[in-house]
Amino acid sequence: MWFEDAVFWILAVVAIAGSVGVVLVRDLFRASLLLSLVFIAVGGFFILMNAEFLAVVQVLIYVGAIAVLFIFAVMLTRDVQRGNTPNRLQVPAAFIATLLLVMMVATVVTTDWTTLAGAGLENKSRVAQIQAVGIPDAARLTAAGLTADEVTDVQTGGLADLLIGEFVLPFEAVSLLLLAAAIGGLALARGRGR
Amino acid sequence: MYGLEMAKGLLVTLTNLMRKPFTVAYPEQRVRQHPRFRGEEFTWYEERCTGCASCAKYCPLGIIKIVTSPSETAPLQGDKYLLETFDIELQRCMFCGLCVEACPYDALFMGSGFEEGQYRRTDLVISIDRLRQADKNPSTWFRPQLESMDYRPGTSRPLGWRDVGREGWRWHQREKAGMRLQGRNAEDDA
Amino acid sequence: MTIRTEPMTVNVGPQHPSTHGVFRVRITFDGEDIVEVEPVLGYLHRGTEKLAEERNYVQIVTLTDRLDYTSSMINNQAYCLAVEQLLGIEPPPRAKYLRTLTAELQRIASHLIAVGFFVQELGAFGTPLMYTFRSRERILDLFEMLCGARITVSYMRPGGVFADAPDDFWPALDQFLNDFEGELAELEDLLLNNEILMVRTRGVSPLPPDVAINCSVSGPVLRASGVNWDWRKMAPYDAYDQVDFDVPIGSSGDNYDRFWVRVQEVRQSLRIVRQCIEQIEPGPARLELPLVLRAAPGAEAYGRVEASKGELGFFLVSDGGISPYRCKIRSPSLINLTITEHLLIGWKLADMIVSLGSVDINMGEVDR
Amino acid sequence: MNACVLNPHSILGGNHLFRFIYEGVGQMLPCWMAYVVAGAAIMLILINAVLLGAAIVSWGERRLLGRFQNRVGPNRWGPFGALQPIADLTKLLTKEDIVPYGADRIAFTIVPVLMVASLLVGAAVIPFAKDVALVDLNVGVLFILAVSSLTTIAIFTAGWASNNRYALFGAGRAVAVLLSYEVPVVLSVLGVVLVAGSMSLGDIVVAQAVPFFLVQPLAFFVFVAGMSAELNRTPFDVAEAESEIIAGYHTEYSGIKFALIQAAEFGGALVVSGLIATLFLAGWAGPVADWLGWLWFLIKTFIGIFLFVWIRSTYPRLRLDQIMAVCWKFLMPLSIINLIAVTLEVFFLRDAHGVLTTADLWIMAGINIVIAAVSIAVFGQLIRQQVRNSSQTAPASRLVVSGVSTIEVSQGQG
Repeated sequence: MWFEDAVFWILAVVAIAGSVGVVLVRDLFRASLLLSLVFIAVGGFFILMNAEFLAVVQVLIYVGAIAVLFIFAVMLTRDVQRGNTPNRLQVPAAFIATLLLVMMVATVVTTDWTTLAGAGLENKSRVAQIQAVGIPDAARLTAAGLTADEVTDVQTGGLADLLIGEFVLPFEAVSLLLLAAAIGGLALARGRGR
Repeated sequence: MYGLEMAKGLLVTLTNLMRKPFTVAYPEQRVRQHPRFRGEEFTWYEERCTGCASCAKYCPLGIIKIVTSPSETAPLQGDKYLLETFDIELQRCMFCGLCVEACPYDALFMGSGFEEGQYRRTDLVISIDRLRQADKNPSTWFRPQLESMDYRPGTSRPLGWRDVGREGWRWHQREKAGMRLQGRNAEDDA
Repeated sequence: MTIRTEPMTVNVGPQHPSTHGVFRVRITFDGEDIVEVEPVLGYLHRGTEKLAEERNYVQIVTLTDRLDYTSSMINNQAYCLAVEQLLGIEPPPRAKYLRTLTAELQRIASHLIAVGFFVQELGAFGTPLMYTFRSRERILDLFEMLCGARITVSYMRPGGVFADAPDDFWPALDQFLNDFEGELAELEDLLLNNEILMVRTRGVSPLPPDVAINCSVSGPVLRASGVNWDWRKMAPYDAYDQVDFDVPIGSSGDNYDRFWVRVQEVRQSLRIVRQCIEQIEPGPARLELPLVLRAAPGAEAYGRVEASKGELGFFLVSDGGISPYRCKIRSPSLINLTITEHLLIGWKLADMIVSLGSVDINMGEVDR
Repeated sequence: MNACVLNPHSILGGNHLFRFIYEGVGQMLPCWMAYVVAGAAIMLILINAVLLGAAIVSWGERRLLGRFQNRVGPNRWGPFGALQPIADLTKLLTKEDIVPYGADRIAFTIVPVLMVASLLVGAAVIPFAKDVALVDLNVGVLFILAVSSLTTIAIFTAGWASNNRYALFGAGRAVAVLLSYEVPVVLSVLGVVLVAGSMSLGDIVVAQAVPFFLVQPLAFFVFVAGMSAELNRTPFDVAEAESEIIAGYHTEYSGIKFALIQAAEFGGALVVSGLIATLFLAGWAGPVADWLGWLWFLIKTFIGIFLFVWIRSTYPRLRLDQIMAVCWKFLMPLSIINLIAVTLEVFFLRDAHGVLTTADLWIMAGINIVIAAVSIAVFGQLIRQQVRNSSQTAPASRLVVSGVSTIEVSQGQG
């Protein structure tokens, strides 16, 4: 649909320009503001894909919490306007970033995105159907005989199923990490003074 | 129980919500003004004033300016001076009323009004003409004789110079400080 | 491991909603904790003491109105006591009672302001302040009845009060006292045991009695620290030796105690006012004195009262002229400010405002 | 005639008004243009409704506060002073728009826009009558929370960009409060979502055969407390504590920017009251006549606003650390208790299709009210204990009859 395409391109331009801005802008504070703009744009992508739940959670967590933490951290650093001066960590940082990029590109390229064959889906569960649909644009939805509402409902449930089922180990590992971080933060905060 | 006092506080505000407001909506309504209220515009009785400038001397701020000259009847000893200027600089006045306290002949009174806002500071000087023309609604501040006649500046009628003194008005005209004004104002004698 | 932080210096005042006028404190914060305090005074300095040397003894009464403009009656009283001591005169008994009565009414009004602003600074959105001002307004009405002005009263004169109370004053006073009982009870319901107020003020900025004495603070601040010191009991002036009242004493000297002592003093002042109404007898209210007073050359006098904020004293030296050679004002607010550092350092920004409010300073008096 | 037909399953498909405009305009214009026109029309309605609502709330709050304080409140312009907001706005519009020296101009400027935008978008999903919401989003509850979390960034930006230390204090405090109170609020809303079985606000209203403030009093309590913290209202208004840090993060704002920030605050009160009405007071559902839904909704919203104003007029402010303590030691356990209780009740009471009947709701209400009373009492006692220990207060003050003319306290040490 023309309109949704237009929105997609607007969001894409905003997201990419924002990300480039995050890297290039000297002022750390503005950089983190741009970062939250990118987060919102990504949320917009999720809405385009009829994944409202993910979009909302994206905004809630990334913009409402993580970006705020970024800004908080930025506020506590010196010389916000000047940004980071070149330092020794540049080389390893570039290396890791490149590595990440390669990994992501590899993932994108190797994943089989066109799973909507239509055949055999009727016998699978709704969750499996949705997973198979992948990016549910209108044409694919009609082909699979699904409505957008159903997709979102099932997506939410499917997300939960995946988190508690298949990916329970990484999920718990992440929670453990967060717990450790929280306790570490407490220890740091309490160490001073009384 | 913890939190009970907070609930009590809520109750207090709620009862106050039901009450009639304490506010007096000023231009439409007015608070009751007490007769001793030291108002802004002064009440001055030229007939009683001798131009002695006690008020000017007693003013802590020195804002009363009095210029006098000998009157035509000056040779008569004890006659009043001719008042050329009687300016009160309201902008610096603090309404302590000491000028009224100092006036020996009850010629100067605090006024009862209080709406003297002006756009220019120079307008805040009360000149002798304004004092002459103003409505005579003296405050009863430091004037027991007005209090004993139960005078209410806001509601009672304006007072003429004969009614405001400690002594009878004839005393003022004839005997005070050897003042002799016979025949000067025939109506007053009548 | 410790996190290194950077101190931040903030100017609180002279244009700040809750520094009681033009008080300025330069505060160094570590996060929200106060590490350094430097009070800066003098924004409202009008040279009252010098002005007094240029005015005669009665004119100075109008200057005293403007020292602590929330308790001008008490300022008048202190000054008149000093002048009477200087001249060696004594006002008639009715004047003494009238002075005691008006001073206590003024104490109620002043404490109402202190309590109202104290709670306002705790963050109540004006409600307690409005309630206290509602009651204070009634007191000011009574003052207007007495002397034609509400704030700058100039009611007392050396040798008595300027005039006896008008006849309709006494019924109005009775009416006020009856109404005020209810209003005070309401206020106590709203504030005295409120949990939020307790949490905010209990144990915050305590002032030990030894520090209080060494800083020579006086008034409710001193009594909140548990020191039993009240000039109305120690050296009764005017009619205070005729009336019976208690002196509320705090225990720990924290913000709550200072607040509590004030509320209790309002109750005691009510008692005094009622006794004054019973005991007052007809008679002259002012000595017959010349308009311009003169004291003997070299005479000295120190008149002091227990003002609403502490010991207020006027030290007058005469050279035989119509105005004092020297007039020194011992203003309680200024001296109570000497505990600023002790009260503030180590506490938080939010506590700072409340502590300043609990000391109840008045810049008109601090800077004179 | 190629009339455009809106896909009924698209996001705006459930909005009759949008469809009406879209199809009407679609007769004459290309479909994409009709889409834009209809969207603009809807946005116009939304903006006007919310901003006018904010104006009315600002007037109503001032009138109410006035009456609570035994005075009149704004009464000069219009009947009962009702045109006061317009006067205020005119004044603010004609004022100079100051950007302080050293401020980050761009960041400083986007803040009011961001605040109003997040408010408007959040208001879009609230159903104010039967089937009448601008968008009936199926994740409505989360959407509002997500959008309101944008305010956090806006406030922080305001505090940082103002180049003012009071603003920075305010921003730091605001962010601490907002981030902390989001947790109990979300947890308490989770209980509502569990019982209603949907995150759509429309469905939640339908599910309230018994208003949820009875079914989940704890959640109601936590939600109101948490929301008054997120709205920066007493007793949690540390971020704008006018007696401490002047006006907090918006100290430096003036003119139209200040007007927008104020609109966002009062509009926030409106939206949150609407949310409370929807989540806990059964929204547009009323005793009679579904078509009167807007009236019930307005009445219930007013109840919410009245509650906020009442609390604001009564209580002093807590300190920041005490607010944190209230959040983590009082509201947090309460919301978790509520969540656990509701989960268990839903698990045991629901029938085979996972549906709760009205009788089930009443049973839940009975159990939960008891739980609420007990747990509030218990945790209130706990937090009181904590407060007592932290202060070094001696026994309560006493009244002493004076008359002794000596100082009873030894001097020295100073």
